Order: sequence, then structure tokens, then C-alpha cells
Amino acid sequence: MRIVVGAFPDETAMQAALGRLREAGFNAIETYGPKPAGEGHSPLPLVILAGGLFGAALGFWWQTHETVQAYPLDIGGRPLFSWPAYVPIALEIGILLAIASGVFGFFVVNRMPRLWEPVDDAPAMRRATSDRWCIAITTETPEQARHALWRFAALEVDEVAA
Amino acid sequence: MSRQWRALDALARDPAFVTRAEAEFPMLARAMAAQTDRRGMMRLMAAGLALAGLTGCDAGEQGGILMPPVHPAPGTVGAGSDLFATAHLAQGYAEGVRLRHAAGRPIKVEGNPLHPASLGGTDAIAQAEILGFYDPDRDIGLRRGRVAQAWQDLLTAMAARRTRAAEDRGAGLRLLTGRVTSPTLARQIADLRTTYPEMRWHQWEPVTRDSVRAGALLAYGQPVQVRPHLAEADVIVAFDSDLLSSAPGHLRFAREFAARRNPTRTDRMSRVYAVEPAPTQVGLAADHRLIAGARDLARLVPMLAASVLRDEAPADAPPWLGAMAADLKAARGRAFVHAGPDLPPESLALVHAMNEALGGRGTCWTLGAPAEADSAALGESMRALLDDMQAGRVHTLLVLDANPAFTAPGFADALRRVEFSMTMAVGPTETAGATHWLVPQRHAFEDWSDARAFDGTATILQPQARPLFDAISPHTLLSLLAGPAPAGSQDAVRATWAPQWGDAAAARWHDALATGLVAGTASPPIDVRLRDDAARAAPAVPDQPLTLSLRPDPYVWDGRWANNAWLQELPRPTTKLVWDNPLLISPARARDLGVRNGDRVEVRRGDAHRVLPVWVVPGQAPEMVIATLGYGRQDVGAVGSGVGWNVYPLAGDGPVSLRKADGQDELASTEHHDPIFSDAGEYVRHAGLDAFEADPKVLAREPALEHLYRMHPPGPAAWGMSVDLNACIGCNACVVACMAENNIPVVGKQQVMHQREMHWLRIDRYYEGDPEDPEILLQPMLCQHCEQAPCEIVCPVEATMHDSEGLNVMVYNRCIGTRFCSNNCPYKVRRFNYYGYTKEEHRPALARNPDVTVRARGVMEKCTFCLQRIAAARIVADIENRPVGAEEVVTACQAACPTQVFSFGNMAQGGTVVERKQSPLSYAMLAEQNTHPRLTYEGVIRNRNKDVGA
Amino acid sequence: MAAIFPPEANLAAKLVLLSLAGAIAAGIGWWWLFPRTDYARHVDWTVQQPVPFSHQHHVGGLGIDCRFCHVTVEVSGNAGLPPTYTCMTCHSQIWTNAALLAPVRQSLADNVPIRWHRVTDLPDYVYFNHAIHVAKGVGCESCHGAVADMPLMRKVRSMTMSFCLDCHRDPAPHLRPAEAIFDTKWQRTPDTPSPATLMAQYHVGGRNLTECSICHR
Amino acid sequence: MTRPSPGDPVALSTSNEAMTAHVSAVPFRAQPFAHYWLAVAPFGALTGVLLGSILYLFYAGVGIWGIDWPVAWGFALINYVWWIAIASGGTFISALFYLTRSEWRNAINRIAETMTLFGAACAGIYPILHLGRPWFFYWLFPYPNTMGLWPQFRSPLLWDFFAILTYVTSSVLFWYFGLLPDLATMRDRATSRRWQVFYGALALGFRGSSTQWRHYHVTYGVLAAIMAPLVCSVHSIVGLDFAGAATPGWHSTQFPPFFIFGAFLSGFATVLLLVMALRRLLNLQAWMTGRHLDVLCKLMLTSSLFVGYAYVMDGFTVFYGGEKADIVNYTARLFGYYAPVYWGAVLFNVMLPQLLWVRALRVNQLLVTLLCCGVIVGMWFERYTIVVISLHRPHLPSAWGLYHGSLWDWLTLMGTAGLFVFGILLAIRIIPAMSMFEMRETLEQRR
Repeated sequence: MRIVVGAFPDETAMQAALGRLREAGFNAIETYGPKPAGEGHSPLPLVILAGGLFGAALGFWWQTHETVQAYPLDIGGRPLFSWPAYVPIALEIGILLAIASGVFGFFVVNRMPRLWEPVDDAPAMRRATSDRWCIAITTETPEQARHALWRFAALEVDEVAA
Repeated sequence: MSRQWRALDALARDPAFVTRAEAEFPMLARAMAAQTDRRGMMRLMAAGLALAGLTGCDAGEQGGILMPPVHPAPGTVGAGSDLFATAHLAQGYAEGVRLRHAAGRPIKVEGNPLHPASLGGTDAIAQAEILGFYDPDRDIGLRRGRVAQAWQDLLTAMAARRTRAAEDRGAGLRLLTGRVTSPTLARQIADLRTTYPEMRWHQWEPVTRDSVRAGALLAYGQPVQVRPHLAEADVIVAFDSDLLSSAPGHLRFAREFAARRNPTRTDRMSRVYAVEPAPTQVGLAADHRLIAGARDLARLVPMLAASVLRDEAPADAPPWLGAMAADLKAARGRAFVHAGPDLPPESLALVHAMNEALGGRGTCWTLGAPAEADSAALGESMRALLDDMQAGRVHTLLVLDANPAFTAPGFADALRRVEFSMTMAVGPTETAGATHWLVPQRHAFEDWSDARAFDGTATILQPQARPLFDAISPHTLLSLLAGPAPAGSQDAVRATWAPQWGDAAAARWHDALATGLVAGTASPPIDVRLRDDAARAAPAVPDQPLTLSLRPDPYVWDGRWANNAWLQELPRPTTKLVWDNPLLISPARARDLGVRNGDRVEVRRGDAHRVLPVWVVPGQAPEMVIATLGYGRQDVGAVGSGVGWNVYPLAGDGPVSLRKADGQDELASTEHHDPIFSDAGEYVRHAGLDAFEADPKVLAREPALEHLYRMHPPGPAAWGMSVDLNACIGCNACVVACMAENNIPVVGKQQVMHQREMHWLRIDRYYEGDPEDPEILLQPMLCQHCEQAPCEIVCPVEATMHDSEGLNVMVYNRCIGTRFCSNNCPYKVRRFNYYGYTKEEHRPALARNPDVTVRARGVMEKCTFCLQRIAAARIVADIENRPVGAEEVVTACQAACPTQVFSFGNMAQGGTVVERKQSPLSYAMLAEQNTHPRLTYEGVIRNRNKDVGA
Repeated sequence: MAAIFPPEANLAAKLVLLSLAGAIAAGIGWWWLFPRTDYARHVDWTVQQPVPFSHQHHVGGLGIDCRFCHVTVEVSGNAGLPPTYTCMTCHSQIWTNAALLAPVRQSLADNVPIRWHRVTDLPDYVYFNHAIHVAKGVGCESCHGAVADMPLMRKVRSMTMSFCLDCHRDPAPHLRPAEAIFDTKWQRTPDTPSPATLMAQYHVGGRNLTECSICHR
Repeated sequence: MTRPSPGDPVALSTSNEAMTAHVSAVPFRAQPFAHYWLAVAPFGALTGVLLGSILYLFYAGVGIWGIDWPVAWGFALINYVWWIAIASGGTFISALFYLTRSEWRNAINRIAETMTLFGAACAGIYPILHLGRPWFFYWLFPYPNTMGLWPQFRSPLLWDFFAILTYVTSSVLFWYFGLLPDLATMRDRATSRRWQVFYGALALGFRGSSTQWRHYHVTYGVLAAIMAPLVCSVHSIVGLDFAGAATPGWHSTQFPPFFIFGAFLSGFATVLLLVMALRRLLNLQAWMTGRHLDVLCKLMLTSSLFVGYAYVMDGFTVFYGGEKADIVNYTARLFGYYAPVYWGAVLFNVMLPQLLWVRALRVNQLLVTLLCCGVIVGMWFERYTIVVISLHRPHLPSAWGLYHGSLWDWLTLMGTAGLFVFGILLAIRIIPAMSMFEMRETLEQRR
């Protein structure tokens, strides 16, 4: 298995090439670029929602438990279960867990930290975070891939071991 | 301050002291010669070190030392507290007290209900005396010059003096004492006189009360003493009166006075007129406070006399005088006139004449023989001594319990002409420094002696503890003047009483100690006719436009309590000043001089002059300038030395001049707000008696709205308090009592100026109306124990919360010091330990109340309704399986109060509190805050005479 | 031009992060756990005393009642330690020359108290009262352990606030019949009155014992 | 560079590469700008002062501060509220205006967020310092302990504790998350091994693969949508620290929004200051144009109007409510001993910012700088008004008093100011001062 990486000057060029590569029957393709590319589905919003709800629920229950069961005390003659007072903390804990689950969820989904990937050996990749758009094709037949990339006007094509 | 306690703290660690204290402890009335249980005490002295540095950490820290006594303690049980009677001496007169012992050592002064001069109440000074007892500065030791001496040296020295005195039959031997009421001391002196016929005994008190004595002489030809029974008086006229503040017996008078001040509890409310140059405690409680300077008084008294005695209507009399006279005459038989010691004898004679004419004798006042062993004019007595000393007629001078070098100008010089002088004092004094010999005297709480109350009732003082420091009794010292064999104080006292008691001696001695008084020693009313010319006495009207009056400080007095930090930091009744004695002047004079509080002025009388800061006192007569005695002591100890300014040199009667001087002094007062209000009634509700009779609910406001979720704490008891503002005379006894009971630290002048005083209980003072003549209102302010407490809901760590008995509880060791509770307290009754005040005091643990946690730095604290007392009662009750009684628990403030302002109790069991709370005058502070306090006030009703303006 | 990181870096990075998290968790865990350890609470520590007094011998062996020495336990807040005099009531007769007892004789002779070291200590802001506990049927053993088996006195309970709370929340199981209070070996037997009965007998339950004001002042 | 004008485009059209090169070059330089270390030194020193005063505080106790009996809260609370308000400005810009898709936001959100971080840090110190026994601060956290005790959840202070906890943590995470792509860029542009490893480790292997971007884009959006309400909730709760009490001057239902308004104002002012400074120091004028100044000025103007409204309502409710203590308290605020402080707040926060109605003035950097400083001081005055002036006139006149900050109060305040700038200076030394990946989108749209 080899990985062939082609670099393009801008996003449009890359997109064009991408389409035609697919037609040409290359499937195992990943693209790289210096700015957010394309919308699409992600499970993370759900993760965040779950985290938030869990946090809020936990926070509220925790407070209730401690004031009602764990050590009930007469505080300023207020009822033991003073639920309105529990809302702020429940909210804050909810938000905390939501954001944490968002960020860490992102790392999990992308299996980060991944300091090394095969494509990194391709010199072209080093500009993929600045001003190049790269296409990485994982294939048994690197030659065809290179030709294809050259044909679709890649500025530069590297081949590295998968 | 901080240095002060080191000595004693070290002492607590010193085994020698431990054994000494261990060997004998309070002599019990119940079990004669028995020792109390000392286990607890030893524990405390050891734990003390840990305790002093108490912090909130919860790591059950190990390693306390336990020192059980060597011998058991028959006849006593437990380390529980007990009360032992003795007396506190105020200007020589006895005030009966009982000392509360916890864990085997005295920790708190309580009143003695059986004692005529106490009736269970105490004053601030008596309360603070316990601190004086543990004052390490008392450790002065026997000295000659600066050199420490052995007791043997004293014996030899006294032997020499005896021979010397024998030579001239005592002509050169002089004895100088304070006012003496002690039968034993009197007996010893009498004995000395037989040995040395020529010997002379002088007495000296800087606050002489000579004028009172002279007044009595003018009126009756003998130094009789008027004994008011204020509960019987319907109309009281008080001219610059000390009746409720410092007159001998003032605690009793205050109690009787208060009995007629609350219209809901007396069928006829008394009417009180106070005519005075500056607010006195009578004035604070009076229905009419009329301002009059010394000159006015010298005119007014004869005028009133004229209209009372001869039904004249003096032409230039002020409008109110007629009404006042009419009132007095209307109340014939139940009217009483009183004049203070600062008035001239003639005025006092006239007052006697008026009282006779008003026919109250026998009902609202009686005459009695003076309680002093030898009633003398102290001023003359001192003058005579000074002359003799100057003339070199004195070779041996013995000073007992007096500090003339500080209080009698000229004494120090005269002393140089004396061959041998000796001072006996409880602590360092200027005189002790000036005389050749200094003999340490035992504190009244650690010695046997006796003393008489204002009415002659004798009390036998019993030691409450083994002497803390090496000292002897005055009785022993005098015995050394008589003969070679030193007499023990107990023997001396017994020798006085045993003969009178004969066979019953043992039993009567026992009773005397148990009850705190010797039954049947009160001197009976004496029947003596008023001299005819009394009514014609005519006081001279001083012609100076400015009168400088030197008055004793209410708490430091003539300076003898100057080393007592509690008294130093006790806010003065009206000025609320602490740690200082500025010159008190009226707003008008301040305006003339162009001075404000703290600005310096120069007072000059003859060639004596002082530069003092001023303090403006609303309601003071513009003519009067008042300087406070007792400050500026140089040699009194770590606390009092160098505090304030010595004004004794200003004494005399020459003309006085006053001018603005440069500079300012920072003065500490615990009232920081701008003084005058138009509506102090918002806080201290008050109304006239007529309004009250028209509508008893005159002080009631619309009730607080029910809370959204009101929770009535259900529980085995319901603690509540009611404070009767009609009875409060602002004496501050409650404040000191609170400090003593609850280990409240003093913080020092700087911190007070920084508004960090720690008093749990304070007495708020409000001026209402005209700055020159304001209505002065007082209000004891302490934790209100709100059922809907704002402080509790804002504490993030549950350091303050409610218990089921309705107490607002503060758990010091849980507190992390956010101070939010204090911010949210509408009454601002919470105090915060900004520094480790308790630690800085270096007060040894053994001087503290072992039942109250000592608070650490960074912790909030406040009144707990004396939780430790409640807990004690609760435990006893639970052991006996019964509810705590309605009045089983008495708080420290309540116990100390001479006028019974406070009533406290378990409302679940009914009792006085419940009754008082049902009084129509009862109201809750800031009710609109909906805090539902467990503490309520009874508003002030003034019995005004509508014929008197203002 | 090669990649910045070698392949191993992936694993390394993950390990580093994990161990970091682990370390923090461990730290907190220790901080949380330590105060609960017997070590921190000095449980089962035997304190060096001037005289190696054996409760085992005096109580277990000779069967001397607790109150013979701790006289005030029923009437006062603190149980009280015996004065030297009490020791000497017997030891002036027996073991009169025992070297072990020299400090006791010394104390009596010089009139200097013996300095015992505190074994079961509470912070100074906790006001424990022996009398009420004894009166309400709490046995010595509940806090002091089986003293009768201790050659040398040692602390047996953690004495944490939660230790006190356990009992104050639900006293019933800790109560025992009056006659068993000073018996450190007592065990509940079938014919012991039920906890509920004891609660009623001692009138416990009238007040909420978990209120702060019960122990703190 | 030409003088900025409100008409400037949101960014001069420059190539990705040029922008990236310019921005990413900064950290690789020994000094981000000339005399950098000279600028750092004094603020580092101030940070030292902060440490010193904190150590002394723990040794001696809060008694070294000016706080007293009636005024039991002083500088600690004032500074806390002040800093947290400043901090929030960053979150508003990076989160709120992300949601509104305001293109001008991209250039400055990095600065804004970094400021948030250090502002929050400064704020976070105070609640602990102000405790009488700070070593027990952890009792605020509900963990099962040997005492069997829990925190008291009805106390606004506890809500506050959690609010700060959440806000600081979230801000750090959000900031770091937004930094990821740029860290990757830095990694790939780094030439020295040291920098490569450093940024590489921080980037955690972000490569800009389409998958990563997909998740990233979505997540960032959602996080922003949470951060915006979070910052509002934080300020409402800070407001409740006061409004939750029955104290005159505090007991007001409008405090939560009032505090948010204040946060807007001081936040924008501080961001504006930093933007003006950094665009010069780091030559970012091409991407932080007059347009940005103009927008920020408008925001400041708007929020100052909010604040003005709140001031008016303050007075209105007092007299409308008609409770005596409140009226006394408010009168003291207007005419009492501390009146200058209050009127200072009014002047700086409400009156002076009105100058910004004038278009030309909005890009007059000198004037704007002065206005911003004015607002920052003014907001401190406002906190002083709320804390001190309210407390010095409680219900009972017997407890009336005064308050003055002590030397240590001032040193601590200076110290945190030092820490704030010191932190930001260090930050721009190692992270890109502008969000490069977001700028690329902006530049895209310009083209």
C-alpha cells in the first residue's frame, strides 16, 4: 500500500480534481486544507447536548440530596428543598460538562492526539496548513494515482509508504 | 496590650505556680476549708496553650497534658461552675458580688441578689474586676526603691519603724488610706491609736464627695446620709445627679428607679426631671432633661427651694421651674429631690430642706449614718497631711490603697520631706514609685477582709483563689505596725467579728460567707431634725463665664482601673469614646472656638495648663467644659500607662481660660455616624405617656407581611428575649458582662478607630432633634436571632444556621470568613476577627471561660444568647427528663443588668419574656425586613409634664 | 523531508496525557483519603505515659469499676482523672516499692501532679459532655473501646465529626441498659431490650441531635 | 500605513500566504516587537508585587486591608467584579459575534480571548484572597468530608464559586480549541526542531483533514453558542452576589442585567485598547483596520447607553420602592462622602463615551484610547460605588461608617494589573496574535 499526495494551489482546483479522481475510481481519498472545509454531519452536537443535560441533572440532584437527605439544616427558615436556589449551580455544571464533552469529544472522534500519520512524510503536506490544498490517495497502484494527479494539475505530487 | 498577658501565660506553664495554685483553692462557704475539684482547672491550664492558638483545623490534634490533683476534693463535685460570694469595693463601699467558678477557678462576676447594694445587679467596673484579678502587671513584688526585698527585710524595717514611732508616741507616724468602710481595718487602726496616741490617720479619695458631707452637716449638723427609695417616688428632681451612676448604692437606686419607668408594669409611672450641665445616667432616662451649667444650678436650686418652701415665684425663673415646683408639691410625700456631689454644700442643704418640706421622709427616702468607719472631709484630711509633710512633722508615712502622687497635686514634692514612706498597692502606681517601700497587696478576690455597703451592711470578703502573685494583706501589714507578730488576714477578720457573735460565731461566719453579708449590720434610719437655717442656705453664684468641671471617668474612675483593657475599651455612655479623655464641650462653644472633634484646645487655670483634644457633646451646657479624671497615668501597667491626658493639675477654683491650639488628635469612638437625627424614633420608638394612655398601641406599626415560606423552628424549647428600653440607663454593665462571659477580645484604640471593635452587645445611642438639647435615646443592640435570618442564607459553608430552639447558631470552626453574613445583617451585630485578636491579647487560657470557644483569626462571631449557659441547662434538664424551665437560663447581660432591662427565657414554658412580648410597647427592630426576630424591644414612654416646654 | 514526529510519538503522547491525568487523580485521592486513615486519626496509637497504667489489669483483672477513678463521669462534663491520692489508697498497701510506681509516690511526696498524656482528644471547639451520654445509655466502650483488654490505653475510634454524627443521627443501636454502661465487654443478647425500648426508656429522640448547637458553642 | 477610517474594508486584500507568513513569523522572532523585553520587565515586576502582597496577606490576615465593620467587603470584591467584567468582553466578541457571523470579528477574536483568559485569572484570585481563612476555600466544594458537612447551596457566593469555576475552565478550553488549527500551521512552518516539537505537541496532530475540519466546524459553532449564554449567566450570578442580599443599595432586581451591561462596556473598552496597541506593535494594520476600531467604538457607545439606563433605573427604583434605608443610602451615593466616586463613574461610563456619536472621533486613536482608559477607570468606580458606598450606610445609623483602601489593597490591585499585561505580552510571544485560519475565510470573501 502506498499513499500518493498531490498539492493544489487553492480549494476550487482541489475540488475539481477531487471529483474527477472519484470518477477515475479512486475511493480511499482524504483531503487536507488550511481552512474549514465543507459542512457535513457530526455526532458531536449530540455528545455536547448529552454532556450538558447530564451535568445539569447531576448538579441538581447533588444539591437536592445534600440539603434534603445528607444533612438537613434549617437555613434562614427556608424549606429544605429550595429548588430555585439550585438552578444556577445546576446550569453552570451543565455548561461546564457540555463544553468539556465538546472539546474532548472532538479529540476522541478524531482519535487525537495523533502526532504522526503516514501522510506526514509527504513534503507537500507541510503547506497544507498554510496555503496548499492536498489530496491523499491510498492505493495499491501508486503510478496511476500519480498520473491522475499530474493530469488534474497538481502542483506537486509525493508518494509515501502507507 | 499584647505584652500584657505574657507573664501570666508563662506562669501557667510554671510548675511552681501550678503546685501553688494546686495546693489550695477557693474557700467554700459550704465545705469549710475544703478544696474544690481542680481537675478541670489543670486541664485548662494545659489546654490553654493549645486553646490560645486555637484554629479551625479538624485534625483531632493530640498531646494535651492532663494534671489531676494530688489530693481529692471532698465536698465538691465535678468541674461544673459554682458561685461564691464576696464583695467588690467601689470607692471603699461594698457592692455584693458572687464569683462564678468554672473548672475550679473564678471566671465571671455576678451580682448578689441578697446584698442591698447589688440586688443581683452589678456595674461595669465590678464586671471587669475579674480581668484585673488576672492582670499580670499586679506582679510587682516587695521592693525598696527599685530593689527587690525579702519578706524578712520588711519585718526588720517595720520593727525599726515601731521603735521610731514609739519614741514620739506616733506623732510622726501617719497613715494614709482611701475611704475605709472595713470594720477590721478600722479596728486595727483604732488599736494602733492606742499604741501610738499621737498617730494620725488621713483618708483620701480624689473624688471626695466632701460637698455632700458638708451639705448634710449644714442641714442636719451631722454627716448623715440620704437613702432614697425611688420605687416610692412619684416625682423625682435630680440636679446634676450621680444617683444612678456612681453614688454609693447606685445599683439599688437604679433598680428601684426602673421599677416605676414602664407604664405597662407600674400603675403609676414616675416623672423624672433632670437638671444638669451634661448628660448623666439619670438624664438619659429622665422625662425632662433640662440643661443648666454650674452657674444656672447655683441660681436654680434656691429658686426651686423658694417656690417649694415658701411658695414664692421667683421673677427671673425659667418657665419650667414653676411647673416643676407645682409637680413636686402636688406629689407631696412622694416627691424626692436629689443633687449631685458637684453642687456646692449650700445647694445640697437646700435640697435637704426641700425634701423635708415635701414630706417624703420615711416613704421615699430615709436618713442613715454614714457607712465609712470614720466619716471625714477628705479634702481637708489631705491638706492637713500635706502641710505636716511640708513642715517635716512626718517621719513615717504608710499609704494604703491610695495614689496621691497621681491624684493629689503637691504630694510628690511633700513626700521628699518624709524620712520613711511605704506604699501598699495591688498593682504599680505613681505613689508606689515615689515612696521608699512598695509592698504588694493582695487583690480583693484573693484575700480575707470585710467592708460595708452604703447602708452599713457588712460583707466578709473571702478569697476566691490562692494568690496569683506573692503579696500580703493590708491587715497583715497593719499588724506589723502594731507588733512583731504578723497577723493573717483571716484571723484579723475573725477577730473583728467573733466577739460580736459570741457562741454563734462559727454558724454566723458560715452564713456570712454563704450569703455574702453579715445579717443585721445595716444601720437603721436615724431620726434627726433639720436645722432651721438650712432653708436659708445661699450658694454663691460663680461669676466666671466658663466653668471647668473635673469629673471622674465613668469606668476608669479616678484612674485606679486604668490598666483594665475591658474598661478602657468600653464605650462611654453618651460619647461612646474609648481609650481617651478629651475635653467635653457643647456644640455652641465648639462653634465659637471653631473646633471639631479631635481639634486641640489649651485649657489654662492659674499656671496649670493642658493642651487637650475636644469632643463635642450635644446636650451639654455651653458654659461648662468637662475634663475627665483618671487618664494620663504613667505607671499603671502595660495597658493603661500613657493613655490619655492627666488633668488633675487643672484642679482648683481659679478662673479658667480656653483657646484653640494647633493640631489634632485621633480619638476613637464606637459611634461613627453624624450624630443628629430627626427621626431616631424609627429605631428607638418613643412617645409621651399621654399618647400611650390615649392609645396603648401608639408605638405599634403595621405588622410584617407573612413570609413566602415561613418556617417556625419546632423544638423542645423556644428561646426569646425582650429588652425594655424604658429601663436602660446606658451603664454598660451588660457589655462587659458579655465580654467576660464570651471571651470577647479587646482590639485596642487603633483597631477601634478602624471600626473593628468586637463587642457582641453594644448600646446604640441616638440624638434626636436640636443639637444643643437633643432627645437622647439608648438601645442595647445584639443578635436578634431572626427566625428568617438573612445571614444564614448567604453563608456558603453552613457556618451559621438555625437550631430547632430558635437560636441563630454560629459555628466558628466552620467559618471561612466570607463576611457576607455581616453585610447581610440589617442590625450589624456580627463581628469579624480581622486579626488574631484573641491571640494578640496573650490572655492565659485559665482566665477565660472554658465553656466558650476561643475564636481564631478570620472568623465571624456574634451573640449566641449565651449558648453555653443554655447547653448546660439543657443537659441537666435532659438528665432529669424534663423540659428546660421558662427562666432556668439567665444570659450574662441579663444577670448583670441593674435595672432588669433584659428578660430572657424559654417561651415554650411561658414566663416573663412571653408577658413582656405581649406588652403593647413591644416591637421588633426593622420589622419591615421580615426577619421575625426572637428579640423584641419595649419602646420608650416619656412621662412628660405638658406645662414644661420642650 | 520527513515527518516531524516518529510513529511512536502517537503512543507516547497518549501515555503522557493519561499518566498526567492519573497523577492528578491520585493526588486528589490521597488528599481525600488521608484524613480518614487511622494513621491521621492516631487510632490504635499507644501513648507513652509516666506510669504504664494497665486498664486490663485494674478493670479486666481486678474488676475495679470505671467510676472508682473517673468519679465525675456521671455528674459532670469531663469524666475526671483520679488524684494521686486515689492511686495511693491501694498502692500504699501493695506494690509499695514497685519501681514502676515511683512517679506516683513521688507525686504524693512532692505534691506535684502526675503529667498524664491525653489519649482520646477532641478539638477545643467540641464540647463533649460525659454525664449526658452516660445518663442516656451510651456505654464507655462506644467511644473508648474495650478498655478492659488494654494493657496500655490507646485510642480506638477515629473521633471524626462523622463518627459522632453516626450515633447522633441514629442513637438507638448504640444504647445499652443502664447496668451495662460501664461494662466494656457487654454484648447485645436476645433478652436485651430492643433499641426502640431503650430509646423510650432514656427519653432519647426529644431533640434533633445533629444540630450544630448540640456540640459547638 | 494610511490613517484608519471607518470606511476601511474589513481587511486589505492580501494573499493567504502573505497573511500567514506575517502572523506566524512573530513567535519565531526573538522579540515580537522592538524593545519587547523592556516592556515585559515592569509588568513582570508588578506580578512580583502581587505575589509578595499575597504572601503577606496569608501571613498577617485580611486585617491588612481597609475593610472594617460596616464595609466588610472592599477592594477584593471590587477588583473581582471589575476583572471578571473585563474578561467577559473577550467572550462576547469571540462567541457572540461568531454566531452573528460578523466578519470583522475574525481578526480580533484571538486577542479578545487571550485577554479573557488573563482577565479571568486576575478575577479568579480575589474570591480566595478575600476569605478570612483562605486555606479552607475548598470547603466551598461539595465533596464528602470527615465532617459530614456540605456547602450551603442557597448562598449566591456558592453559585458564584461554580460560575467562576465553569467560566475559567470553559474559556481555557474554548481558547485552546480555537487555537488548534493555528498551532498546526505553526508546527508546519516552524524551522527549528524545538518549535516544531513544541507546536506539534500542542497541535495534538491536527492536520486539517476534511474529517477533522468537519467535526471542528460543527463543534466550534456549538461551543460558541454555549459560551455566549455562559458569560451572561456568569455576570448575572456575580450580580446576584449583591442582589441576593437584603443590604440597601444591593437589594435590586435589575442587578443581573446591570452587571452584564457593565461587562459589555469594560470588556469592549479593554479589547479596543489591546487591538489599537497590538495592531501597531505587530503591524497588523492590514487586517485590523479602521473598520474594526469603528465597530468596537460603536459597541462601546451602545453599551455605555445600556449602563446609563441602568444608572437611571437604579435611582428610579429606589424612590419608587420608597424604602427609607434605600433612599438614605442612595442620597449618600449622590451627595455623600463618596459622591465624587459615583459621579466619576457616571462621567466616564456614560457621558464621555457619547463623544463616539461623532464618526470622525471613532477613529481618532488618541481620543479613543483616552476614552477606553476612562471607561476602565469608570467601571472600577462603579464597582466601588456598588460595594463600598452601599455598605457604608446600612439600615442602622449606629453602624454607619467609612472605608479607605489600605496600601496593601492598592498593591494587590496594581499587582493584578501587572499580571494581566504580563500574561498577554507572554502570550503573543508564543501564539499567533490573530486567528489565521479564520482570517483565511475572511480574505476569501474579500477576493
